Amino acid sequence: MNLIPTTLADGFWHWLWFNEKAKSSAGVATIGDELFMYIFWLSVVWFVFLMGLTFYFVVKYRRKPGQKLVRSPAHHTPLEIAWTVVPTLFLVYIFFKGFWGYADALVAPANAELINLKAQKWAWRMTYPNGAESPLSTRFTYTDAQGNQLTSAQDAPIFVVPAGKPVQLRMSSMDVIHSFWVPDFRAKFDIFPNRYTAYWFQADEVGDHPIYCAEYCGDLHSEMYAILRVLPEAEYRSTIDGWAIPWDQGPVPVGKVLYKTKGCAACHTVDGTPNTGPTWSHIWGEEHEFEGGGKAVVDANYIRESILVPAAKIRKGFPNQMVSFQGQLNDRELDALIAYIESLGANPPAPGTGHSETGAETEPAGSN
Amino acid sequence: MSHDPHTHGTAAVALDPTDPHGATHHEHVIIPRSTLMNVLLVLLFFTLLTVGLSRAEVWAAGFFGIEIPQWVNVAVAMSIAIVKGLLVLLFFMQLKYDNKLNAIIFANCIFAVGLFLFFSMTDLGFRGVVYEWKKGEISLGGTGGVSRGAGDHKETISGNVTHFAREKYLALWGPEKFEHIRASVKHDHPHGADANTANLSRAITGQTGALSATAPTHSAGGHAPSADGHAAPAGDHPPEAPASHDAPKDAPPTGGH
Amino acid sequence: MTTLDINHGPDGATGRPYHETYKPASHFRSKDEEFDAVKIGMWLFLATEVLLFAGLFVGYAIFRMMHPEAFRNGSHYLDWKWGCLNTIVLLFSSWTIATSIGNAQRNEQKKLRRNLLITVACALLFVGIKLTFEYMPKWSGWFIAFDPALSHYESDTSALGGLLHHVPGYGGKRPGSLFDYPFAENPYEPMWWSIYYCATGIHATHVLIGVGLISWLYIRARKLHFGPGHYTAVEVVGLYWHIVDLIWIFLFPLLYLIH
Amino acid sequence: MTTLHGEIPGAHGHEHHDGSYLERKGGMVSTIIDWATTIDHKKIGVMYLVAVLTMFFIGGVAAMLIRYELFEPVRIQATGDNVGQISGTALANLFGQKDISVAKADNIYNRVMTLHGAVMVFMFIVPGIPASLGNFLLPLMLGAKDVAFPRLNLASWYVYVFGSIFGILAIVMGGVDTGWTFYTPYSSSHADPGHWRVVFMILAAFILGFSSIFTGLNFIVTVHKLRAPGLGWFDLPLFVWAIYSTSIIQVLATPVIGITLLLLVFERLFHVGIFDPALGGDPVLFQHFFWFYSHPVVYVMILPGMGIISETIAVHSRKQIFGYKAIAFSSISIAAISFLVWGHHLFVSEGELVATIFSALTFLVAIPTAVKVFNWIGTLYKGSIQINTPMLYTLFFLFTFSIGGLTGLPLGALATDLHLHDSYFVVAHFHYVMMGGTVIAFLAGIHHWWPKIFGRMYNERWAMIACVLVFIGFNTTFFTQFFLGTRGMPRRYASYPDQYQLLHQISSIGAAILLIGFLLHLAVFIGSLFAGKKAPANPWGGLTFEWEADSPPTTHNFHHEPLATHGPYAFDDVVPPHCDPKDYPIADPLPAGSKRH
Repeated sequence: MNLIPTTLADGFWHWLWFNEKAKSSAGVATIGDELFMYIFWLSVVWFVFLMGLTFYFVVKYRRKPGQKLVRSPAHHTPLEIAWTVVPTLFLVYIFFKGFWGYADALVAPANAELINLKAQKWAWRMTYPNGAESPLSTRFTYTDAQGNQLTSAQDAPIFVVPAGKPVQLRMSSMDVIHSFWVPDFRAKFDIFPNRYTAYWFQADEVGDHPIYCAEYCGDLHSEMYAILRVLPEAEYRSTIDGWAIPWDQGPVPVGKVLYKTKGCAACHTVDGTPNTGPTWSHIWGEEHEFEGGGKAVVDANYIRESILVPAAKIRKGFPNQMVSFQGQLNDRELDALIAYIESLGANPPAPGTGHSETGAETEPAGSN
Repeated sequence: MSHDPHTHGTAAVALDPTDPHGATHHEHVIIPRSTLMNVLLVLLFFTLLTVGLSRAEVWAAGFFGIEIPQWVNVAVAMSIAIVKGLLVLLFFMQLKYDNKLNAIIFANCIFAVGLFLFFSMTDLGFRGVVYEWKKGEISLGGTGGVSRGAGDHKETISGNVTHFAREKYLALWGPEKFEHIRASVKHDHPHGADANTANLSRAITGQTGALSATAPTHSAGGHAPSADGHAAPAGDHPPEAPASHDAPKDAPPTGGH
Repeated sequence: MTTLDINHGPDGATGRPYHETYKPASHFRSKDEEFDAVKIGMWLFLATEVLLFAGLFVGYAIFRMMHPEAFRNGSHYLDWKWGCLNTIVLLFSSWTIATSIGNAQRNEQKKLRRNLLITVACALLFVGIKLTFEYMPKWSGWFIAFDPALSHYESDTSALGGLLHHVPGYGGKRPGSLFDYPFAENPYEPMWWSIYYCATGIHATHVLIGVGLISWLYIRARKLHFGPGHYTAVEVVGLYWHIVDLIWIFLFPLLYLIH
Repeated sequence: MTTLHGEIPGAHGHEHHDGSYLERKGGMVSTIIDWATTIDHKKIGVMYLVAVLTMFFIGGVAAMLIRYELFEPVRIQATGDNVGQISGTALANLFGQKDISVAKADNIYNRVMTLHGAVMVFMFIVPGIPASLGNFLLPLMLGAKDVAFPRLNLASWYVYVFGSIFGILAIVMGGVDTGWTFYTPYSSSHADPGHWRVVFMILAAFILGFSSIFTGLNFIVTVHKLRAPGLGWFDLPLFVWAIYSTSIIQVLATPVIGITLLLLVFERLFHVGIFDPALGGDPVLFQHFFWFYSHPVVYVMILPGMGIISETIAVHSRKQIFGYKAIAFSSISIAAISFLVWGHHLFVSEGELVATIFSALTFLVAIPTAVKVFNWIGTLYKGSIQINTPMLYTLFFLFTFSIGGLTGLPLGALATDLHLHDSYFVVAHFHYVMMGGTVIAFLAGIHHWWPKIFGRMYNERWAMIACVLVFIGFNTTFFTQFFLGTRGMPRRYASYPDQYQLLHQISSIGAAILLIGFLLHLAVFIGSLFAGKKAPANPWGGLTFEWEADSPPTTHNFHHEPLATHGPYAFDDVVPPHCDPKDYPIADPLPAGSKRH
């Protein structure tokens, strides 16, 4: 059903507003774009008519000195009824069309691929049906006028989804409200810490689509990017199978995977640079001082507590930004992460490990 | 406080200068003492009635095991409160005798309260229209600990605060003393709080249980379900196993369900 | 109450009391018009009061709907006898202040003063009961020695020469993260206490403001400011006091009676 | 034309023969004390005008800082001389914060963004027109000597200043990064934990609410009780209708934000958990509480603007307003419907059922709004239209407000809103309504009543040049943001991907033009105060009561209590007070026996 001629709904005018066509074939995208262009042209017609009339009146009836006023009716009931009823009819239509697209956005087709999405300050995590999570990430790169390479400030995770198949996301947050928005799919829904919300789309073409957080969530709100990569379904399957957690290889490789997939990498480095949180490199056995006094040696218990109750011991110089991972990680996963941190080297570093070349630790090596 | 309506020879329109828009004010009413006293007596009667009905219900439930649906309870108590409120408004606050405008103002305000209540409740009460699981709540304590107190008394709460308090006193008193104090505080409670503890709780539907039932359960790692992934509807049973209650109930499907 | 009595007439200049010589503010056409205007203004203010409490009622309704068992448990922790007594106290004070308007209209100065004093006393009694018999034990576990409920429990320590007794395991029924009661049966019970303390606390604050206003009326009544010619302040403070009562008429069953 | 308004002998025994309200009473100190303790609605109105324009300046500086930051996105150098260095952090550099992390740089932007929102909404645009122009004009238009409760009026100003000081204190203490909407749980548990400034900012909004309630309550009673003899409800100027509707909203909606913010303060200080999901509360409940106030308050912002336009368009085209009753009732119905539509701010967070209901109700509010626009344009028909600054701003309003209204349609429709929600499209839409509507109407009103308020004319030529600059600057700044939004730029972003840079830069350039326009206006106003021509009592030929008073009015407003003998817009039949019939020729008398409209 075309509301308006294709020439007005597509081509230049569509490019002007949206740059690209919607990349999802879900109803909210198709109906939404169609409705938007319809409202746009409706508005243009009204606006041009009203402003034209205004301009005409202002020119025609401009004040001439000494000219007597001309009487004209101060109201005109049929006219007033007409300009109340006619817009109402348009509005009723717009409402129903909008509701139609919305209703479509609410209910995913039964064969949808179900993926869990978690948002936290300031990272995204998708958990695939097989339990795998994406280890991929990238930075957007740009070239400035001087030819220098620039990058975006944070690593953006890359998530894969199958092409030509509806995908439903079950979304929840670990801290504050976020909002999942893929402009190419023309829809967003908020993500809450106390309940699940849903989102579905169907991307038919292979390609990359940026994900933004649309609900203000703090410092790095504007850096909370991710990329949604649409792959052919077979490739999607083999990719997520390849990401499955390597439980059979012992705790350290598992910990390394979890480090990337559970969002640790957003705040903690493994190369010695301090980030939002302290680095993990060569902290094993180190003595940490805490905000408000007290110190402790980094061991399995300390790490475990810091993951589950981050607010309990806050390391000096790193104001607490971390959320609790209680319920997000089970015991095996915690053990794997602890083993991984231990594998990153003890403090003081054993000679020849080569992990501390940046030397950016807040405390001098060998302070204890 | 009446006025002599007098006309003005000079002005073209006959206007009462003290009330140019006509009769917006009224005679000052002196409400008879007997009326006020009767209203007070009726109000006291309704207070005792609503308390009596409430007691009767508790008694009926405890003695005969008659469970009156909660909406009846709410409807009765609220109807009595509305009658009492109307009496206060009409007589004590003199709306019955007063400028109608005041009644209109108050009616509008009640209407606004109604809108507020209606739409907020419609939203929070109808979250599960499309998917049942959208209605459920993910566990409390999900955002990583709140601190309270200062200095030596500083405590960081992880998980649900009720379980935190229970754990704290269990550790402080030891299980024996804990049970003793519990019995002394709760058993002799003047209201018989434990009358039918078994029916106090209602599973909050649509939690992780429902989620994992519909989510594919294929687990690549094949690791065994762990204790902290156990989905425990809040308060379904007394928290003998605190560990299961501390666990937030929104572990992702991979978490071993 | 800055709006009242714009024009303080020549108090006692002619030896006559203020209420007889009272003149309205110059922008009003008559005393009646001023009286009407002040009353409309007061009703508008009462509307804002009702809408302020509406937030608490909506919060109550929604959390009760979402966690009925927590609210049911919470309601059991309250003693309906204290609630009922406080309701009666407030209703009675509402009656005394309603009567005091009639006293002013009939120029019964002595009765007017007496009724105002009784109203203040009732208001203080209300807050006193709330603080000593309801808030204090629930918040901290400390009972006052003559609290009848104390006989049900085993106290472990006393303070202030036996005036206060502490019952272990009774206190800690506090809102939100302050919750420290070990025997909660539902994880949402702190939410009940949040609603309870916010609603009754804000209501009690209004009662205390009422104490201030009615005391002000009493002081003015002693100076013979009110009588048949002028009693606007008694009327509007009375309205305020009734709305405080009205809010309690709804809070009482919601908090104490619905199981 | 004194013959057209009679007087009632005996209603007020004495005549006031006092001077202008602006007359200085003695030296500097006693003048200041006189102003600080005044209960004259005109002085309070002027004090409010100064206060809100100061806040507009502070909020405007923040807006400029926002556009300055967004000229360039935040990036990290990967090659070249300064590997690892952050570029595009204009604000951080401006505040002397070098070599900081991206998080810290973004944080500065977030604080400036919150500052802009909170100051503009709570301290400028909500009190803006009603408290300044409304306070000054409402009693004059009613033919009254003052508002019903003059001391409450003064109290409201002090409460406003007190609340604003709290807000400024929060800013001085380091600012707040919650966004002006204070959404939980971010505001309650995550923003600056342990710091008092967030509490101060919340308290500021809470206290400002009282000021708003006092003003609204006062105006309602004033309109009911203090109308001049003969002035019936349908003889009221439409500005009065608008202010009256506004006041209803202020009284009925503001207490809800009061309790919301109070609970939010409890939430922050004691973690009571009503809005914090960590303790079992619900963050969407906070949004319901917040928008129950904040949506109606949108109409507190725009309705007085509509009232001003109804006045200026009638006076400057010397035309009976078209469809007086339709405009009056549309004000009231907008006030009523405004309580039914708050849920459209929650389309992406609330349940499906209410979202649908709210979407349907949202379209209702479009109808009275559209009716008003048609009526204004209808008023121009066969008028005698004079182009001066107030009229230019009125036409400017019709232009931008229509765009603002029409772009509300895709936001009210559910399917399109899912894409546009929380994007720059929303930012552009509400700036077209709030700024293109309210601020522009405010400017129209200030110019229209400037001679009445200060007794001086302003420089018409320079004011019109400034108006054109504001028009160009405004549309350049905000029209681009519609495209940013539809193309996927989320709001409240300190940085952005490259594809949005061109549009952001155009927008920032527009903001600079806008700034020049406003500064020019400021210069024109200051020039008028010090060197302006003395204003006649009725420079535009208005018929409402305020034009019968002197310019500036005397302390007691009128020499005699005015009596309404003609409608507020009876230009066809009445020569305006203090005006020469040669300059303001009326229409030929109606043939005998014919009925006036």
